[in-house]
Amino acid sequence: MSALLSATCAVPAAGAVLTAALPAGSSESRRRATKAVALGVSAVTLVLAAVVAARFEPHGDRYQLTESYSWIRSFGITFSLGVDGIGAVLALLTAVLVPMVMLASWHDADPGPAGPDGTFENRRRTQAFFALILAVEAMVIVSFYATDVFLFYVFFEAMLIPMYFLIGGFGDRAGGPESARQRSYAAVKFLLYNLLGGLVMLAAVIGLYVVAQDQGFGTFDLPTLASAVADGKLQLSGTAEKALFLGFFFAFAVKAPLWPLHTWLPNAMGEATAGTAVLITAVVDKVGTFAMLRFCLGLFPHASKTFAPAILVLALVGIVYGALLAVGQKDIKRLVAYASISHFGFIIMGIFALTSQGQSGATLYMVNHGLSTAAWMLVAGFLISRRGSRLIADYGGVQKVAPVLAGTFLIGSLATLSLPGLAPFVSEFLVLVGTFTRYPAIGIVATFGIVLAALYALLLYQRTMTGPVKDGVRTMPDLKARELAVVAPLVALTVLLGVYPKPLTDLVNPSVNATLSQVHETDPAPAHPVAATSGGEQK
Amino acid sequence: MNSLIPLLVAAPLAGAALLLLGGRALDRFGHWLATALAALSFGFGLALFSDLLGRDAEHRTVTKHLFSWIPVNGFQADFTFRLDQLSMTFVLLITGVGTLIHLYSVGYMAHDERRRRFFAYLNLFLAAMLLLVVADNYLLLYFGWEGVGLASYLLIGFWQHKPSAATAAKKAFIVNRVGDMGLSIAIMLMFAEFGSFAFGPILGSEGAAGGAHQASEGKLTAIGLMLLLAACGKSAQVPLQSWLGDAMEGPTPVSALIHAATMVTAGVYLITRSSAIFDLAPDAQTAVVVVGAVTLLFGAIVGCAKDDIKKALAGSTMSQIGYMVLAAGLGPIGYAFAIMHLVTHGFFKAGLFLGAGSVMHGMNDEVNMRHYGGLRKYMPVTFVTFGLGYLAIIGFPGLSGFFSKDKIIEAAFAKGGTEGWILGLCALVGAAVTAFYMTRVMVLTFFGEKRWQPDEEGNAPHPHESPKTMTVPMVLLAFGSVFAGGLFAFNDSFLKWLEPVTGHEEGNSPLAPLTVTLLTTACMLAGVALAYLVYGRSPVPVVPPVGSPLTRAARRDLLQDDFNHAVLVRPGSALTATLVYFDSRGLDGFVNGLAATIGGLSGRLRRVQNGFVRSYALSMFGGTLVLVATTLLMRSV
Amino acid sequence: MNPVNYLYLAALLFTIGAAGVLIRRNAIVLFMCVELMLNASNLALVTFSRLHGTLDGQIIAFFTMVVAAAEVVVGLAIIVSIFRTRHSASVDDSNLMKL
Amino acid sequence: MSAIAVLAAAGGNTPSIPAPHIEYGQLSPMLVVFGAAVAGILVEAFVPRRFRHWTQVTLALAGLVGAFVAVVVLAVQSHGFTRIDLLAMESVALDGPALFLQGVILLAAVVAVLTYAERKLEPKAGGLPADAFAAQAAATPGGEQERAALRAGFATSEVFPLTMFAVGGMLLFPAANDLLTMFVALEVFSLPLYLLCALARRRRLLSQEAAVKYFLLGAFASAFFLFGTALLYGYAGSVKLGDIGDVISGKAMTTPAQLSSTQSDVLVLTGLAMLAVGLLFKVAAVPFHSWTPDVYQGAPTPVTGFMAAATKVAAFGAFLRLFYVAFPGLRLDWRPVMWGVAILTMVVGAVLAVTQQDVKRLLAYSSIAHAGFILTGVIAVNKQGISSVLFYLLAYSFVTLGAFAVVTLVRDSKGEATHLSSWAGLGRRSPLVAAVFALFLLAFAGIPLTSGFTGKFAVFQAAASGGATPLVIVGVLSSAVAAFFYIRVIVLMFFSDPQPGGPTVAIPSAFTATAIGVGVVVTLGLGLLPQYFLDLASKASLFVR
Repeated sequence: MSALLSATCAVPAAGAVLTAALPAGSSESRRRATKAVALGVSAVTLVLAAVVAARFEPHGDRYQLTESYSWIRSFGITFSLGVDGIGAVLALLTAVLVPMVMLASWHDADPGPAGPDGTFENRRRTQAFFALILAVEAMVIVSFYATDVFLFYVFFEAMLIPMYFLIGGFGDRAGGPESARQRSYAAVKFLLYNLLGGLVMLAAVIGLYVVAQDQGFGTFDLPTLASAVADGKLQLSGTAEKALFLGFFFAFAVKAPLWPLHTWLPNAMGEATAGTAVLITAVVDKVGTFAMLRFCLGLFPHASKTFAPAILVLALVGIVYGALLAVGQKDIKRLVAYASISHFGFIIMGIFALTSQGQSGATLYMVNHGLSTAAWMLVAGFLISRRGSRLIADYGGVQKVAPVLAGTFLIGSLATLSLPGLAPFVSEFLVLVGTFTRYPAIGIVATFGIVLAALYALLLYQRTMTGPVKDGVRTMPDLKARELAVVAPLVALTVLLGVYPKPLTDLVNPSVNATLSQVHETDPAPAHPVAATSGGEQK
Repeated sequence: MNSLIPLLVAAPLAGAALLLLGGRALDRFGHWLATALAALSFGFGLALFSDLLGRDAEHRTVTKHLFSWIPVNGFQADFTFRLDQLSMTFVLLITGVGTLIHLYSVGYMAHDERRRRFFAYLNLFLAAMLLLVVADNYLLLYFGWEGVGLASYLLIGFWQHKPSAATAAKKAFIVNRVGDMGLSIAIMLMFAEFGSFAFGPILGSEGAAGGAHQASEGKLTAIGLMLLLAACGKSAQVPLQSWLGDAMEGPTPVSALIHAATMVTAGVYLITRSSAIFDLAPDAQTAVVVVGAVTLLFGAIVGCAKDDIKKALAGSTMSQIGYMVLAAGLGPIGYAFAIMHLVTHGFFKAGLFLGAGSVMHGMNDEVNMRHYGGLRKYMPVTFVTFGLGYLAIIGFPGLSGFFSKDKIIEAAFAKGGTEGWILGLCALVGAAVTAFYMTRVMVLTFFGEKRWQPDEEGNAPHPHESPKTMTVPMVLLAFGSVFAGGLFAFNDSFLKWLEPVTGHEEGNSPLAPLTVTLLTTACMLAGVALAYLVYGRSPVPVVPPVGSPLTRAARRDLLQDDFNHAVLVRPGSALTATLVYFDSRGLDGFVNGLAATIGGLSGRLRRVQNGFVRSYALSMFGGTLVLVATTLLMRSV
Repeated sequence: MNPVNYLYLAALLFTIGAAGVLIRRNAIVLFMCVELMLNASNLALVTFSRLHGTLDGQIIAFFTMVVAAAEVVVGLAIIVSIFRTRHSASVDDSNLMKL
Repeated sequence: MSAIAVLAAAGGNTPSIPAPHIEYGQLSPMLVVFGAAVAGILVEAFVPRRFRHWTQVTLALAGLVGAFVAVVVLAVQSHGFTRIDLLAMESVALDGPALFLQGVILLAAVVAVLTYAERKLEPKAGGLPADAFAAQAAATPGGEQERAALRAGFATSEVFPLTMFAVGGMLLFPAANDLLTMFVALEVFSLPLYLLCALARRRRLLSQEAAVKYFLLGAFASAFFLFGTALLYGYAGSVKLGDIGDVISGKAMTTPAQLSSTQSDVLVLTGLAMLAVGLLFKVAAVPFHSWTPDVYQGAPTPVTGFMAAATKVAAFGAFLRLFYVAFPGLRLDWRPVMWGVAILTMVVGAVLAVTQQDVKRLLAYSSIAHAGFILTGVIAVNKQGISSVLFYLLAYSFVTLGAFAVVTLVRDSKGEATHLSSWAGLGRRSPLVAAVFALFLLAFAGIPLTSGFTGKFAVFQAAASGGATPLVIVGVLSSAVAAFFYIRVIVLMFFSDPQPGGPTVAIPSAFTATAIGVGVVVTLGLGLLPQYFLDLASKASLFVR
């Protein structure tokens, strides 16, 4: 039993404690030390996560590198970890993004001016910020690795707290008291929405345990439960299964977020720092969609099938709705948020289309959306930090003064509208095809999303970057080395995974097929299959 | 030899990457590098061409598998290239004309500080277009397809500081996106139907029938229509034509590239490439010819009314592409001629645009033809080359346009039945109108009195001939526009070349070929004469006359934008506004309302806690009574 | 006479006491009403002791008296101290804390 | 007539009254505590004033720790687990729940006494350090006498013996095996609490008002309890819980002949209801909760903490015993009613807390809501129900103590600054204290990895397996509402700007620091590694009959 997974979770956790414990103080050197430590820890985590992904044998068992420690015997709860392809990939994504986020928000947590009554706003500000980020990373990674329903639930819930403090405690300082009010409103909204979801899920978790216990499965071990469900040893009555499914799904749908439970996201992403916003949309929210794949489908196959059409419709609404609202936004970050809502619609649609293309697409989508939105949002953050305003109207002609910034931003926009050659295209097309093969009508309507995506992405670019140079933009400096160091890898990855996603698909496909077989689903067969000439017969 | 195919794409792509990432260092010679790489790609093209010619006609399809792109169970998208006669033709056209345009741009963009980036985009454009035509499956084609869209976006909006340019670029991309939607739906349909979207299996290759034959006609029609939608987007066919005119915001070489070598030809390529599907779906074909015919006239009419030389040429492009689409819609009788016209058109339209560019170059970027006049004295080379291009496009006997267009009109009649008559007449009328507006352009620009005045700053333009880098390409293209047609037509060499891919049938034309030719020529001459009467004899007013309603409408591109605005834009923005309101008031309002309700409830319940010990006691007492009562009740029930 | 009637009497007394607690203002009186309730309970206990023919009830009654006495001590202490503060024994006067 | 016969019979064999047999060893926890309490009184009488404080503190702590040791020893001798038996003429039960809860009460008391002993927060009075209690309770607030008392640096060190008496009563309460003992225990721990409420050093008026309210309502409630006792005695002819249970389940038939069966039904059910009233009052369940906010607010904060923690533990212990030993047979009758009470308690507690402006009142309402959560566990009449409630009480009491201990630290010129507005920006001024308080609030809210979550999971899980799914749903929803106001406080502390001239956080002595520390450790410990205590609780979850 290798301790690789637990190590991967433990390193950031320990790092969080360490960072928090570092000596406080507003002196530059102290702060730099803190940041260095945090960054180092996240780097180590990245290495570990990469090792995990590398050690994972796609065609081996469903869950690998498994570990299990007794935790709360009374409730059959164990601290057991294990990865499948999906979990490995997503954990890796998290580990990749966190260092970027840290670099990007290097100065976001430097202590600001003294407060009204001379008190410095919390001299541990910097320590707190980076410690919280690491805490989030640790919790997210645990929930990607957890193979115990309860363990997952615990961290799924617990990660709200650090996120909550990140959102509420560290916004762009430009705003003043008003924006502070907005920010805490956003933080509370975030927490309450997700807490409600979590509590409903808690009821479902308890229900699951009780039902399973009555049938002699007093455990939360996912593989056990899933297989028991699969081969009918664990019989859930129709209504019970539906209720439990909804309980789980509700929580995930709030987190994901799925229309119409999305309204917390724009506030949260709008008010938080760009880094935090990325953390929310690119990392934390992925736990929700990931959980749909692993838990909803794994534990409640029949209910999943029953509700799939309804969920697809919601997802579809989300795609169009999010895109349309993105078009209508005046605030850059809120625009990105609504774009994400639209994208989450795609992800959820891919999951519940119950086809291998759909689900592989959805999984890739989680990764690609993470990368591309990170790039987009972070550059937007750099832009905003330069001008001190989130309003699109305050910008114009940036490409003239800061071409590199504009260029990277354009690439981000193109990735968002999923241009072929960039990673998001691969996943989006897979999702569309996967949906289409089972629900043609829904697939077609969803395709409208690509037009709307082009609309909001390019509108934003046009309004901010092109045209005559606005006052307040004239003296805008171009990207600094640090900022380039953040964006360049993301862009590179986006391009690479757009042209050669095979490594990912190889990791993901087997797990997806396993998931599908849990739901007793197979891809719909083509009407008139032809010999696919993949591999290209040479002449 | 196959391994050269990827290099076709790789060369310009590498150029683009180098120039974009290379930074200032490359400013000095970047443009030459780009041109060289384009030329290199052309060289590869020639090499491959000779290789193909070396093979016997039946085995001229070569594929090259690079790597598996998106493999998910049944869904297998590969990076596989395919070169056959059709794609070969395009490769040569794209790289050849493309190289010339690069060369031209060296001079044209000499004074633009962002020249390096411009050339990077040009290379990107070539790379994307090449990928489009050498792809072996529809998804890879889609890759190139959108790449073209991107490159056009970048180039049309190259002068981003001009809001109009930025808008035009965005418009082009988004309108194209609508088309792309069609393409992706088509691909999904194919995957759902055949479990594949590679050319070989579906369309069949080298005589072997593809899966298309098994599919139901309904499915094929659907696929065909979706492909047509895609084609409309890229080739600026009605109803997705609106972007083309605005695309003139880009630098002139870009217009040349878009209109002659790349972009707009993609639609025709797609339809011809998918011939196997269209042949089995007559309804789809009808749709295609209708679109072609309508656009043909639409573009021609618009071309007549424009005073902006580039816009006038844009209108002509639209209508010429209309010819090609029409031909492609005619099925096996038309495909070859569609492509043939496409190639010839590539030559003369490029020439015309470069000529126009050269004129603008000499006229301080003045585009209004009413401010030109009598330029033939000032820029002879431009005049000659432009003139040859003009003769070619109006189909003057002996020049390229003549052969290709004539064939198309013939084929249109050959469609047979009333349909054939209608199409044929449309084509004829189109020929006449083409002659009219092109003559108009010619006359307004090069003949008559000089009408240019000083601009706001008071510095009058000093018309002068353009530098060698610009004139040489024009000359070369002029040769093309003169001889290409004849070359192709010479004992149907071009037809034979393409036949293995597109197949060919002789239609049964109600009119003898000669009759058609005569009719065509007559129409052409009529058009020329009319134009001369209107513009050649009397001096041209600098301020355009009000003109007939039709003219006014045509000046506004036959109200296409007004239409889109009324039907799409305004309702759309209204919808978004409503949704934004709904999101904050509706959904959020509901949640906040819930919170408020709880708060209010709490506030009301608090009053019970009034601080009086006796009322507390009362609540206890009441509670006790209820408790006792209910307990007793539970027993009795 | 049927001893059950004593139970009804006890219930009646208890109710009177409770009612007194609810309607009287003076803390002392209010407290005496509580005592009344306790004594009602005592009566009931004794009666039941009679009905059952066991002594427990009566013993409990004694305990109750002791407890009541203790309560008086504490209660009066509190009431007196608050009376000295407010110069009033009305429980309605002391409602600083509410809502 | 017959009664006289009975008396005669009793008198007949008076010479030989058997001396009751008392198991002093197994009663030692209570005996130690009561002994310490009595000794405390003597200290008041004989020890010079300046030594009293320390003497009392030492004595109290010694007594409590001693008692706890006794409990542990008993447990180690596997009393209460395998050897459960009845003591002191079957009036006291020594079984798992009793022992477990006694342990919890004692620990809670230790922590509480630590907060009592705090003397660094209040400014010195008369040159002597002052604690949180009135200099001279009898003195009129603001009167000359009080000023004199302050100058003289008097201190009410009686609080320690009083508390010890209360603790003794609390130890007895959950262990009481007959209604009489239960009633006596109830009074024994209530009366000292009434007094303690009146002893706040600051805000004397509020303190006295709290006392009078608590006293009158408490007496009122205990009257109901007593009448219920009487009725059950009438029904079963005995006040021993076991006997009552037997009669109900029909094992024994001793209902007096004079009563018809319907009458006896009325007796038992009314009696049950009235006993319930007495206990629901103590656990602060709606609609018997109205005293809670006022008393919690008015009482000296250390006392509030003690009450909130220990009283609930004791009361729920008795509640469990009563309903699991005496009334399991009447499950069908009382369960629906208790459902109603539980739902009402959870919802009203949560909803009312939303608009509170005073920290102590806020915590009061939250304690009401928590009473509701615990009730859901009680209602699941099964083993899990017992163990989950035991665990919940353990977890809850320490969070509460910690929270109130923190409240004592946030002070301005007028003493503790309990109004929420003055807590704004606390996280900026003193992050550590704010963070600790946030931790306690999160535990209240039941966020995973805190003890609150484990407890909540336990009771809900028990309720669900007891077939009370609707209760779980309501519980979950009201937890969501509850979360709202806990979070409100956190927002206030961390995300809003401190007001100028707002309160400062006083640096406490080791006592309070320890108290808070213990609270934190237990909160996290029971959240991260609860297994041991869960085992303990489930091992202890067997009642003697």
